[in-house]
Amino acid sequence: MTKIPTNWTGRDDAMVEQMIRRGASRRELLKMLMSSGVAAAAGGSLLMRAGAAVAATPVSGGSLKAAGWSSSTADTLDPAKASLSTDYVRCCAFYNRLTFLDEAGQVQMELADSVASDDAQTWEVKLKSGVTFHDGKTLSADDVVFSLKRHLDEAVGSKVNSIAKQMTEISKVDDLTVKIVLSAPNADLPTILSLHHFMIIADGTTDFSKANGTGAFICEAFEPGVRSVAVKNPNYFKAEGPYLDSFEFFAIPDNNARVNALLSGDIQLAASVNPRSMRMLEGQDSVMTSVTTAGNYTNLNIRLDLEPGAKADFVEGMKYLVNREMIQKSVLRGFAEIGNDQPVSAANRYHNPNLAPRAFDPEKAKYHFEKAGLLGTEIPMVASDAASSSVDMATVVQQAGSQIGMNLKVERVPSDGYWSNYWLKAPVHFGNINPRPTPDILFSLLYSSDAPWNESQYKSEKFDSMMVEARGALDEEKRTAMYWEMQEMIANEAGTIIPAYISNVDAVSSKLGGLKANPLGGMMGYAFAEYVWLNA
Amino acid sequence: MMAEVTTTTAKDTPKRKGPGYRFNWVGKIGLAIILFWAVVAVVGPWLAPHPPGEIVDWDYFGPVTKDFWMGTDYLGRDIFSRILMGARYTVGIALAAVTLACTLGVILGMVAAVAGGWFDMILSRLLDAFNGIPSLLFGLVVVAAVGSSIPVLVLTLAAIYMPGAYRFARALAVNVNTMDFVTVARARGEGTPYLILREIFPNILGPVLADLGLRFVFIVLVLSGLSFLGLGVQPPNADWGALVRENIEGLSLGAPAVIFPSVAIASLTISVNMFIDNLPTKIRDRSE
Amino acid sequence: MTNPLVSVRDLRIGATTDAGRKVEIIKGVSFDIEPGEIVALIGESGSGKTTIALSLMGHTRTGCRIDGGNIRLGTSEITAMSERARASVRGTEVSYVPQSAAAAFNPSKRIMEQVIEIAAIHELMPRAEAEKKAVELFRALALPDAEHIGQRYPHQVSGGQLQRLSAAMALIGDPKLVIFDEPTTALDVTTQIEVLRAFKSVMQKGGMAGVYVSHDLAVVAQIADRIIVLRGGEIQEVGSAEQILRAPQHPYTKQLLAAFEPVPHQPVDQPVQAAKPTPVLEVFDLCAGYGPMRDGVPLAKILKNVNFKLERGRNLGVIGESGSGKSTLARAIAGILPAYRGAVMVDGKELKPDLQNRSKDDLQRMQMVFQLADTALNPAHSIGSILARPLTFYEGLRGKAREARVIELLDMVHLPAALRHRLPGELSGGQKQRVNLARALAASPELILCDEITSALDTVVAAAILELLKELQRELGLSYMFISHDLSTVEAICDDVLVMYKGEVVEALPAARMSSEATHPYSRLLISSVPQLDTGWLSGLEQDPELVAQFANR
Amino acid sequence: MPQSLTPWFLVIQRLGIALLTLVIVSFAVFFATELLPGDVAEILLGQAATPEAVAGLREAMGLNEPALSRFVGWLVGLLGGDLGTSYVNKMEVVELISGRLGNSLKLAGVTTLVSVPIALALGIGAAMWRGSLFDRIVSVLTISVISVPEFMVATLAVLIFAVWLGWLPALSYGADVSSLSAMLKAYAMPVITLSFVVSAQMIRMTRAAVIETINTPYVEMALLKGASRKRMVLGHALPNALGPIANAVALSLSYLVGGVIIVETIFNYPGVAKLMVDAVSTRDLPLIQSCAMIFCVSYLSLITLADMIAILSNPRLRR
Repeated sequence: MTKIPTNWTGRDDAMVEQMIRRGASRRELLKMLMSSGVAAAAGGSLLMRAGAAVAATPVSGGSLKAAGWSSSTADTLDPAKASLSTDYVRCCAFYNRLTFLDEAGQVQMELADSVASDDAQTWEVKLKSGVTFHDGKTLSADDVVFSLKRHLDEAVGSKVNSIAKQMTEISKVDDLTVKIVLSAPNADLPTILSLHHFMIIADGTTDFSKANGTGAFICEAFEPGVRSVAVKNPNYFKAEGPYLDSFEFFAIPDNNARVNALLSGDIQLAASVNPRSMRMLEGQDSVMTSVTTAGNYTNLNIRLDLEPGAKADFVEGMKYLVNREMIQKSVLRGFAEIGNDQPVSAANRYHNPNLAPRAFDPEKAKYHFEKAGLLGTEIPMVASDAASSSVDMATVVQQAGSQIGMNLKVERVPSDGYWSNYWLKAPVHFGNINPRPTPDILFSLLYSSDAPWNESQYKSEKFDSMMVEARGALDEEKRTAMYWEMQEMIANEAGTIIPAYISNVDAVSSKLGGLKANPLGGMMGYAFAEYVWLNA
Repeated sequence: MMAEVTTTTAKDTPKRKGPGYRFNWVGKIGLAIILFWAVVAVVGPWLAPHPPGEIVDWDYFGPVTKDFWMGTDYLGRDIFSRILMGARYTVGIALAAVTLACTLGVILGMVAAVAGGWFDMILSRLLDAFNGIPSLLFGLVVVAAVGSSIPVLVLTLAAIYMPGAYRFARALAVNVNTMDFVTVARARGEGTPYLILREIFPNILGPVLADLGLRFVFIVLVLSGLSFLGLGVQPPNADWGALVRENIEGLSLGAPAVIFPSVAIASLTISVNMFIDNLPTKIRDRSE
Repeated sequence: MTNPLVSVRDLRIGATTDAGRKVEIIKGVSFDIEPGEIVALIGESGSGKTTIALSLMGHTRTGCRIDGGNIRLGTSEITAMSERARASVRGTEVSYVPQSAAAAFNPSKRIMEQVIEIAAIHELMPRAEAEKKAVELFRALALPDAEHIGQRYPHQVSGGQLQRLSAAMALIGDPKLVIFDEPTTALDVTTQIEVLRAFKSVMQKGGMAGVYVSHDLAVVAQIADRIIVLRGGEIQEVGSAEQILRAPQHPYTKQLLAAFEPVPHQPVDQPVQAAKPTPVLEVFDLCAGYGPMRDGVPLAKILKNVNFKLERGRNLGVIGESGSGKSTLARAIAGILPAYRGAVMVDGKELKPDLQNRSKDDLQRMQMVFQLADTALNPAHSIGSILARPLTFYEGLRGKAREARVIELLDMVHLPAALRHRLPGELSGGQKQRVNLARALAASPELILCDEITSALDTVVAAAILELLKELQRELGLSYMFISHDLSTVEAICDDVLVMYKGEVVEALPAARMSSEATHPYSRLLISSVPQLDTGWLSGLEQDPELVAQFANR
Repeated sequence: MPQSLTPWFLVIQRLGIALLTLVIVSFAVFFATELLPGDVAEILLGQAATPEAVAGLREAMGLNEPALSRFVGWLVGLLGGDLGTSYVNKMEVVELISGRLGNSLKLAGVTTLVSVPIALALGIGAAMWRGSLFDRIVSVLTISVISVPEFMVATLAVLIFAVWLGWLPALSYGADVSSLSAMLKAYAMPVITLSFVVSAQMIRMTRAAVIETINTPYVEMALLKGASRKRMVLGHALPNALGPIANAVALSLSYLVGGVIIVETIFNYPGVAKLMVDAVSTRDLPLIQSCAMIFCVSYLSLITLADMIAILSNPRLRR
């Protein structure tokens, strides 16, 4: 468990800031924190201007206004369809999951009392008793069965349909017990159930114009693309929280406008602030920032089944050509950790720290390109604002290429339709992957031979079999070793270049207390509403 | 920006100095700035001290220094170089779009004025209907459909401004068309192409040129508005509007990265306005 | 000896031309006006007559300013006053009757509002009183329905009425001096008489002094006590009306008077190819109109069953007042406005109604010359290229041959060859009209349709154009169809005359015997309404009021 | 003028043309949307758009019907006053739009109330004292405003009034509107920004239109009657310049409904422009269509209104 140390002072705070500004790497920063007696936060999280967090006595009451970065008429209260941060925030406020991940990435029980299995294939979920929905109905196994089975129905359009497919049987045992049988052993099921999409809704719900959940807040108003207003649930089943009487959530897509709204005091939380705005926030007593490095990354994908990626030397060259330090320092303004071309970030307990990032070496890159016979050929790199920072990253790579006579052309394409038209399709393109709680989800989603999002068309039988084996392995040490090896395989063999794990920076009013980082994403893994309070 | 702009060039200067096509000093300053940017657009890439995409400074939103004359941008790239490169795109795209829009609009407008009848009616209605769609939204749809490249930009901008040019040219051409010299030519048996090119066109050229200038200004601004929506030239290059847009976070810091591109845009648009408002009346009002 | 009401001493007015040059347009003019006296300023365009008249109100048009001299009106020194002080004099001491009342009335306000505006501006009297006074003036000006005409909008009354209403507008403030700026020029002759009469009687009753600006000696003769002849911003001659008309001293005055003398037309000797008996132009039951077509008939029918015949080498005059359809006739014949019924035959060959369907040959045979020389020449082309185009178009001439022919054409209309390099804007009105003629001649036509080609020109210049037409006819054996509202012009050049009224030909007769033989009442009215160079003509004129009521366009 | 061409005939003719235009636009918008890559099912699923998932969702949403029949269905519904149901969130389009449209109209209304009187006053003033210092200052100001990108004006306004001075809220929507002063505050920023943007054009056009009528003989006549400059301009020139001024105002105002996307984005104001942008990015056809119709209707009705003002202000056309 991570705790912000009580001897944390404003001076340390300033020192951290200073270091970040000078471009200190994440690692250096952590080293410094260690040396000063601070345990590194498991999620790599850190509250800047941490003074406010010290007075950690929750205060009840008050009304919070928070702004996310995207919202549209596609906003939904249906957890299965949730796709934007806005949706997650709302779902976390109105519903509950069976399990959730804490700041350290450990599975904690929420609606479930226990999630247990002997063989990692047949699972039994025991529910807490006496939990009620907003409409007064008591939570039962039927609700859980309904909520989970929905994901298997294609007409629902669930985002986690492919993950849910492994649940071959979901059945009610008794009023408070549900049995889940998997197609193959998977020790990660408790973690999988903490995904935002697996929120529990009342049996038979089809109308999502209102939210009827068990959550800490009751939905008072919901206007898609505009805002939602929530009031405190007086019958919330948890002993602690929520502290806020009400909170309003909406999106201000323009970064600058979001920051300005925070600075002018119109909102108390501005999610996901562009690091470019940091200088605006510096020296403002009324705001502080919460930085989370959860494992979100923007990566450069080179398809191995198409030219030019079919030439191994091209892929190798590109790995040397990506100036990770410049991407981390200039593009991401230091709010990132340098990545080592594999998807499991330091926030994850299975992260392989021995795998060193590839050093920027244009000469080696040139050697490989020459060997591939591609020096001077125009090669388009497809980037888009849809994959955050990808355009700037592409510029950095393009610039490095032009120094050695490699003609890489940045092709910026519209955000709209990027995921269906370019991502996974173009020979060289950028992608953006949100943090996933387990290596298994990442691997099976992105790197197994039949992965739906196999970004570089990486195919390895050895990798596939290791994945299945690790999934069912209940021996933690063996599992870790296998995951480390698989990370190495990805870094060296796949065509996905992951230059950095991007930190999420939320800017909040200094009156806001209780905000901590979470490996599931910014804003406390989107679940901040029930944990935060407003100091007077 | 405006969905539709029917430009009535105000007659500010009843007095003209000197005979013939001479400008007053305000017009001269305007012309000088326009020419300056035109030259920069052509030779800019050779003047730029750095490639537009090169990150030259670890710092961002850097101040004006002797190495970076206009500071650095959000990535630490040299703004001076980027503005020099951007001139080519801003001036070039706006010029191409305005030329295309006006050429097409003027030709169609003249044909509609001469042909009259249902051709005129249908074309006017169609373009009117098109005018009803806000231009930025139109731009947005285009981005969504075909992405962003220079030809797409030019065509989109031209499409946005063509109906206005059409309307303007048609109104002028209708006036000229009723003049006796056109009737004389028609009575002589001349065909439509002759009427349009030889009789009408020379007499609407002056106001059309003035209109072209004003449209140019709006196109420069809409171009910057489109970059707000993500339709712009491909990185690492950027037009001035995009430079303002991508560095707008620097505004509150007073970063030169946002101020200089804004000044560049304003200097171009204001000078075009100055130039047009002070055009010798001989050119502006020849058909009146 | 009483002091004159107005005295103008050494008035100099300068202007800045479009090109920025400064020129003096009034070069030291001095004259007096006694109280109650009507003085006419007469001259051709550019003589400065309107400029002088406006300067009496302290007003100069854009680009002009008073450079020297002084103007005294009553006790006020106009030239020394501030703009605000001048405004207080305008309307009360001196007022203005504009050339075109139609343009000078604000189209969006009721007439009464505008007539009594002077009283409102200067707070002369309460509104009710002002309206009462206006109605009295309407009566005095012989306006119909004097009680209610003020409630109408300007577009709802006729031009002649509007002109009289503008006089009421000027008189409402009981000024000491009224300036009439060509107030009848835009009117038809039959209307002009009534307006002149009304002006004359109110001026006499009110005992006001007046300045009457005009280019028309015959009109001026009816109303002015004294005439000042102007040319190029200088006074040529001053004298009583009687003296100027009977015994002009200055050669320029004599020239002006000479231009008024009717020159009887000598029919051209029967042309050489008289063997061909077919008339050059023949029109049967021609009907034409404007507006959307319904059942093959346009909404607004203008021409109704016009028939006539024009023999080769002869000239046909078409006279009528505004709205008579005479210009429409020319357009229908030329095919610009396709006739919807009837036939046009040239040289015995029937032409298609629409010019698009006529052959080049048909088009070439018949050419048209328009009234306004300014708008008939493309301002963007040089004279040379304007004349060259028909040569290329009809005859395929190019290069040297074409150039030679252009020079020849210019010579035919008595213009120097060097003129071909100029733009139309640099030519005078007379020169432009000659170029227009030359362009028609370039097609080597047999027939030229002349639509009011002398109406916009000064009398002397117009006379010269008529001379030229006759000369060309003698040399080239042309036929003219000559459209005009001016009887004397038609008499001067035509063999036969058609009198048109409301789209119909009411009478056709030989030009020479028009005055004596016209039988149709409208023809008679028209003929009797033409002002004569005789100071007593208007007072002596008697017209049948019923006839006037039936036909005059008032 | 022939009897049948009365103003009513003109009005009816204009309305008919407007209706026809609407149909053309809806048709064009429909097929433009069809041409866009991706459909609502793919977009909704985003990264999760596997072929099977997309096919399933498409089937569920009824997207497999032919495009034309969907268009006709929508058009028929429209005639019956039914704008259809949003593909994306199954809500009635009417419900989605009504609130947003109200917001847009509120913003447009307040901006109109502020900008039109100011713009007309400045334009007329500049024309009245043509060539004076006032005229020149107005000219320089309008040119400057025209020359600055809108998002720049908006961002600067936020920085100055909300962040630095703290006088006004940075966001308009959802702000406290319980009292009049609070409401004025809430609307101040977008209204200031939009007023800047739309006024410049109106000022220029008004000035040009008035100057044109000042050069007519009837205004000279008023001068010769001894009228003051004020009387000449306000009493004589202005009534006749109403037509062109109304046209300029209509064009500027039509921008306020659909063209304010940048202002809506920066001030987080939920209006129809943003709704349309959302609709386009999710390919939500019924919503796109309905928004496009709204823009078109507002544009056409403003233009038609301007035409009618021109007709009514001209006694020659009015009867």
